[in-house]
Amino acid sequence: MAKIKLSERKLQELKEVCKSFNNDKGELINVLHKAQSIFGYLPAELQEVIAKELNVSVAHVYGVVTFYSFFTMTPKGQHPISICLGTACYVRGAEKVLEEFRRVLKIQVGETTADGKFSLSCLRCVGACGLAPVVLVGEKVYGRVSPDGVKDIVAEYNN
Amino acid sequence: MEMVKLTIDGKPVEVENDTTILKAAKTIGIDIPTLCYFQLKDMNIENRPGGCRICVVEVVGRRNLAPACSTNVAKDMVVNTHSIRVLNARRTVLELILSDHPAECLTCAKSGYCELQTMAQQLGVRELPFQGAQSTYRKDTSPAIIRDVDKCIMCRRCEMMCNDVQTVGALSAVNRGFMAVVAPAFEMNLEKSPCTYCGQCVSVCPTGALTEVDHSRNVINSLADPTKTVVVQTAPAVRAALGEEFGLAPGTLVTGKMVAALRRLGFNYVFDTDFAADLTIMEEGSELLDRLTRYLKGDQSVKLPILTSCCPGWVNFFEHNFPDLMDVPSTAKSPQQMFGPIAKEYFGKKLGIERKNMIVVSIMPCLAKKYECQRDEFKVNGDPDVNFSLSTRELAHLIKLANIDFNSLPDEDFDNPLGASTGAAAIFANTGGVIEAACRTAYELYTGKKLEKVEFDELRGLESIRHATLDFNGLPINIGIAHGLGNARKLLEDVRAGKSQFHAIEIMACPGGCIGGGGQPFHHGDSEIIKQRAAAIYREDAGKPIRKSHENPFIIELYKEFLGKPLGEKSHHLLHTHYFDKSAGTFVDE
Amino acid sequence: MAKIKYHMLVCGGTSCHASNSEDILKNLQDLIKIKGLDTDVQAIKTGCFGFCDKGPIVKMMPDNTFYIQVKPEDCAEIIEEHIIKGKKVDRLLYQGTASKENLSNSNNTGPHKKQIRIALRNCGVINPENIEEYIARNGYQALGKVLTELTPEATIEIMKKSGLRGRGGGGFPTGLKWEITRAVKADQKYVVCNADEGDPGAFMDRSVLEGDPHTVLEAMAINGYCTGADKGVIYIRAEYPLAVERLKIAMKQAREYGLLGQDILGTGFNFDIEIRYGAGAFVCGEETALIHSMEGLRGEPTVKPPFPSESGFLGKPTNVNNVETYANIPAIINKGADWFASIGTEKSKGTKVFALAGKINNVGLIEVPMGITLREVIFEIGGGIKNGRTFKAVQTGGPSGGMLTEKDLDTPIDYDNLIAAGSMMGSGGMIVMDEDDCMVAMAKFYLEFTVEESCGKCSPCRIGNKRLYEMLEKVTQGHAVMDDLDKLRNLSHVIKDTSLCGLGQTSPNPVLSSMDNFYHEYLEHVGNKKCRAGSCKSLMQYIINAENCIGCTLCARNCPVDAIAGERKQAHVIDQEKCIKCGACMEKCKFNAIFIN
Amino acid sequence: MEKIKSLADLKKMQETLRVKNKVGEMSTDTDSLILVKVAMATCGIASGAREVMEVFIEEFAKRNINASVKQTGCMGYCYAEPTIEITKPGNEPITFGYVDLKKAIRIIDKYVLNNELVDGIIPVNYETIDHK
Repeated sequence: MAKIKLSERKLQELKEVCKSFNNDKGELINVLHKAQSIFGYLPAELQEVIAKELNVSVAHVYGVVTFYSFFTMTPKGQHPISICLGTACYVRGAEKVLEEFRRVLKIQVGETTADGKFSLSCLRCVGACGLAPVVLVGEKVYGRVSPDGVKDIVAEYNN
Repeated sequence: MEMVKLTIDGKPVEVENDTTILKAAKTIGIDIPTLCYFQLKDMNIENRPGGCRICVVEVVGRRNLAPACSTNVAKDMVVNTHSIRVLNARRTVLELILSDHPAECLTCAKSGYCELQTMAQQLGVRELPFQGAQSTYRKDTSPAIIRDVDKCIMCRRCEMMCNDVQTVGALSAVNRGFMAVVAPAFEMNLEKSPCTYCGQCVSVCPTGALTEVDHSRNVINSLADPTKTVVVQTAPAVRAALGEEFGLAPGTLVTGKMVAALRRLGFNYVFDTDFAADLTIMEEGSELLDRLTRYLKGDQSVKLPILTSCCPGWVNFFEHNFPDLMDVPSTAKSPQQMFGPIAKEYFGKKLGIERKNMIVVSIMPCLAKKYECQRDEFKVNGDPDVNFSLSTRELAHLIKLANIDFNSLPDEDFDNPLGASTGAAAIFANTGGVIEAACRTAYELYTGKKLEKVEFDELRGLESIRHATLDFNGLPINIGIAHGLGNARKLLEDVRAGKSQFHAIEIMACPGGCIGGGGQPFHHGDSEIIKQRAAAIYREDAGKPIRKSHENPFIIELYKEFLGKPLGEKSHHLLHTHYFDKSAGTFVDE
Repeated sequence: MAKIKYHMLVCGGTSCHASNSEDILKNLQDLIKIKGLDTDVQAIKTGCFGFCDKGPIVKMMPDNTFYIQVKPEDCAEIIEEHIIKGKKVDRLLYQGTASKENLSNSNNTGPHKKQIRIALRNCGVINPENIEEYIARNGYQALGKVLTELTPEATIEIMKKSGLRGRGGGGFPTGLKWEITRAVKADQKYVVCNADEGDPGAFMDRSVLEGDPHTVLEAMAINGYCTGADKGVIYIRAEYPLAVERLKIAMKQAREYGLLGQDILGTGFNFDIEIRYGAGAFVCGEETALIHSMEGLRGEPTVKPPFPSESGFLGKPTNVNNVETYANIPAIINKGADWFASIGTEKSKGTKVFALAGKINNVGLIEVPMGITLREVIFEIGGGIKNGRTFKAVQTGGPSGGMLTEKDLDTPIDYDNLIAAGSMMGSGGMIVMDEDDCMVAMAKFYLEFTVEESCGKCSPCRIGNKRLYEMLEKVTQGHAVMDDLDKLRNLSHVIKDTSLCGLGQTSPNPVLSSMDNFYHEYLEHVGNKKCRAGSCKSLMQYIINAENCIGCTLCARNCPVDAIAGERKQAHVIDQEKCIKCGACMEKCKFNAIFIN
Repeated sequence: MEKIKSLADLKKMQETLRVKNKVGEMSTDTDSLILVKVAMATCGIASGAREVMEVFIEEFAKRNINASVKQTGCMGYCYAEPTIEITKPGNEPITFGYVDLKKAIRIIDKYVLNNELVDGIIPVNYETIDHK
């Protein structure tokens, strides 16, 4: 692992966050949420800082980070694409949509395209089952997506 | 406490109501098998995650099976520990565990000592019905410990030891589900973690997931090299436990047989770390007295309490966690590391053996010693003062390898001069022993009086943190003792906060002291074994003609002939060390 | 302003459509035009009324007359009598409970509605971001009532009498749970709202939080009063940003109005709430795992006892209830235990919210009284199966539940009946499947979920579910042997019997219930290497019909794995060993020569 | 905001609000305004409810229609999102499904202004407990 340099300004922001939680180790998950929203992901260097701020072991922080699927240690693409694989979406063909995304973007789930534009992930139910199958690009929800519609969605962000 | 009556396997039993089914069953001779469950009674150590599900039993009226290790008894409970349903479930669960475990028993370092292997045998597993993916991970070899966590069964004992008992925080459960495993942060190497190499994780691991780095092959090679003079030193705790490896009762002292075996293995000189322990007392005891006298005279620059520094796990711990207190511990090297330069610079020179032609091997109850002897500050032009450190277990293995029938060996004596020792050195193996040895000497040197009774009973025992006030001729000396790093942390935090009342503190990283070290024969959670070893050590002390370090004639001779005086220039150079701030340690390469 | 006087609403739901509602609409529209009524009367198609067994339905507005089982030929009579003469057509009227004589005059607005909204009473009604709308709808009156008029014991008594059971899935009596927590003595207690709705295909709790956040806050305060806690924590999925946002607004407003905080309503009762976030771990729906997660730890469950009521959040007695459970509580306090207990079945009182999804027409959030049948839910409220396909199964209880089939359609839904039928209530996901869904693949889908969500602490769940999944994969790929089916069943039972927490204790349910109900499908996969639903890819075969193939080589050139061989102008053949079933050949073939076996 | 000090105060406040807001109840006051509720739960927003709500606000302003537009939670008709409910003075509330921007305009033209219904009406198929 090569060391990456974390932005001083963001680090300062993170330390403020920890302080706002009284540097209480019980708030680790809240702190990780905030950290991920500041940095976009949770690189090892960042976890070391958090461990120090909350006075817990780095192993503990890493243990928590790897337990929860919401936390990620790899930077997401500029437009993170998430395909819902909840039951409602599954029975309405979400797998085929996922397959099409893999084909179009030429990446696997959990990967980011070489140009850093897109990353692909799966999630379980955003609760928009009425629109199944559902795809999220960033915060935007696309409902009733068919494999044919995949190219159009990607194209929307490719310009 | 209220008593409840229940029935287990048709037998009535009456126990206190907060008893687990497992313990209740034990009282009437029913041994429910367990795997993740682990307990060191009297030391407040218990691992009860209820995770392996091997100990499940049927409780009449309950929907599902109950884990005996973590289900309390209840009034009129009817328990069946070996119904068809239980046996099927228990075997299936074990088959599942085995289906995600490499079937490498023949070549596994833990073969013969593995609790999973024993369980498979006990439950009569004869085939592996479940095939499928196995969870595999990167192997990791650190200076002392090998992690092969493909063999991890998630019993969580190591995690409990590393965090709850030792508060080291090198290990944590990581990932989730099938890929869940215990690992350092980022699944990086232990070497990059705050691991102290105390080895307690290894000593409780039921399988071959955590084992020590084996140096016995290096030792065999050295012994076979005619150009080398191979010198061995044996730590005090080894003689009280080595016999266990050869079927002898725990607490059997095998000092003489051990010496005989080492000689048969081909070591040129069989010396004793006990000698170096006596030397440690001279240096550390003098340092204590020096600091104490200056402190009493009002010298503001003096730091008290003084902390013992014999234990390398403990040294690693404070380098990682208390770098701000680095001037508090004694600067005296550990006995292993005092022995090295004395062997090479004094004994070797005396015999005209060139440094590069002398190999010093240590036999230790400890895994941190493997790391300690590789530290750069203990090398001269790259040549370590102590070349290899073997654990008690590795020595047993070496003896077996050399076809030596250990139990029929005659008792033999250590070689001189570095084999002579006192009772004070022997008790270094037990928690409280180092400080007791130091006090025997410090008292006599400080007061100028002879001790009427050399045993300081108030310093003995297995309580996690102990303290005692000794009367040094009207001067009350407050002594603190902690074994287990979690307990040490508590004392250190008091020191950091300026609240510590102690003049001197002894710390040993392992529960029970070196007798419970990470390199000792596996006790499998039987704390009685540790108690027997401790008793044996005190017997060794009591049987010695000389019981105070400063009376060891060879030590006196050493100072006269070579070192000069304790804390002198030569001592400073050869027998004292300094510490490093490792708190900034990072997993990420620069 | 209002020009049209009469509206005729014609049900356009699938089942009404199937019985000629389209013709009815056309007839009505034609008649309106012919009679020159088109400036006053309008006939229009609507969505499903949810009374499909009484369809086709025509509803007259504004007088709310409800005509059932209308035939196209009835249209003239309706126009003539009802519109022109102002007389209702008695023979088509929905009778309901009214007597025959009074039928014309009764104000009956149609069949009794299948849904009753208690937990969802404010959803879609009030602006969730405005506390005043909640207050206008009796908001915080229940809290006011318990604080000023009732002791905690008396309130717990009401809860017990109401028969409310935990809506998170377990169905533990809520009042009893409160009583147990109340009985524990401690300097600090907590009440927790479990909003970690993780069942894939369930969104009941999200809807409540997004539509009526105050009801949860009010109920938590009541819970705090009853159990002796002055702190509440809402544990919510981070995947629900809108619900979080609305909760935060609600909490802020409640504090401003003095309905949270110190000395609530001048009664001296203090209570406040904070939010903790989940981070994507289904197992955290389990109480002990949830509590560990709130403490900043890995969300691993621990052996119970001790129960959270003795030792929960930060080691203090903690009462955990789920969102929907809370949403019922103010209504129970306001309207009384007897009222609530009058709804539902003997052992399951009140209503249940379901997220109806899958192959069903009216995907949606519904709240129905306990005791309603699956048939009513699926074929009336849900409007039947999508695209006119055949119902095959409905999955309730998410990954912990099971498949219910045709034979269970008339079983009244309640906690105990669903368990008896081999499934469970769960949190309320209800996924409808049709003949295109392979039951083995569905079981595999759920197991994949469980494998991903297992925390890894206990061996049966960590390894057992993985092995179950692998065996199911073998079945769907056609590699399994009969012996595997026995292994599958035995392993399922052992996992249920030995797992540490609810996740593992229920995870084999989809396997067992699909084996119980659709064993023939398993047999077909194993014995005949056939998937009747056509959804198991490995068992599909693309075959070239030599009759139709002209040997144009287009398919061979488009096959990504070179699995197609054949000379130009001669029939081609697909090598089944090489074929990866991508379907590219079939897509390209211009001669319909390639078919799926 | 002054804190509510007692249950009596809360009840008093409720009475005032009930009249002021006529929340969710059929309007009997023919002079009062038209109420448009837009279901704005996750599904609704994902299907474009926010944009639909904006259209209503803009159009009502542009055309000087005395109406109030507000957001509310899930109405339960996930299959027909975005959904809105319109209560015209003296009329029962009517729920419209599949409301896109075009349809929103049509609803205003037809129903709001001319009392003419448009396709996609969803009959309310549940009862909500009485709050009196």
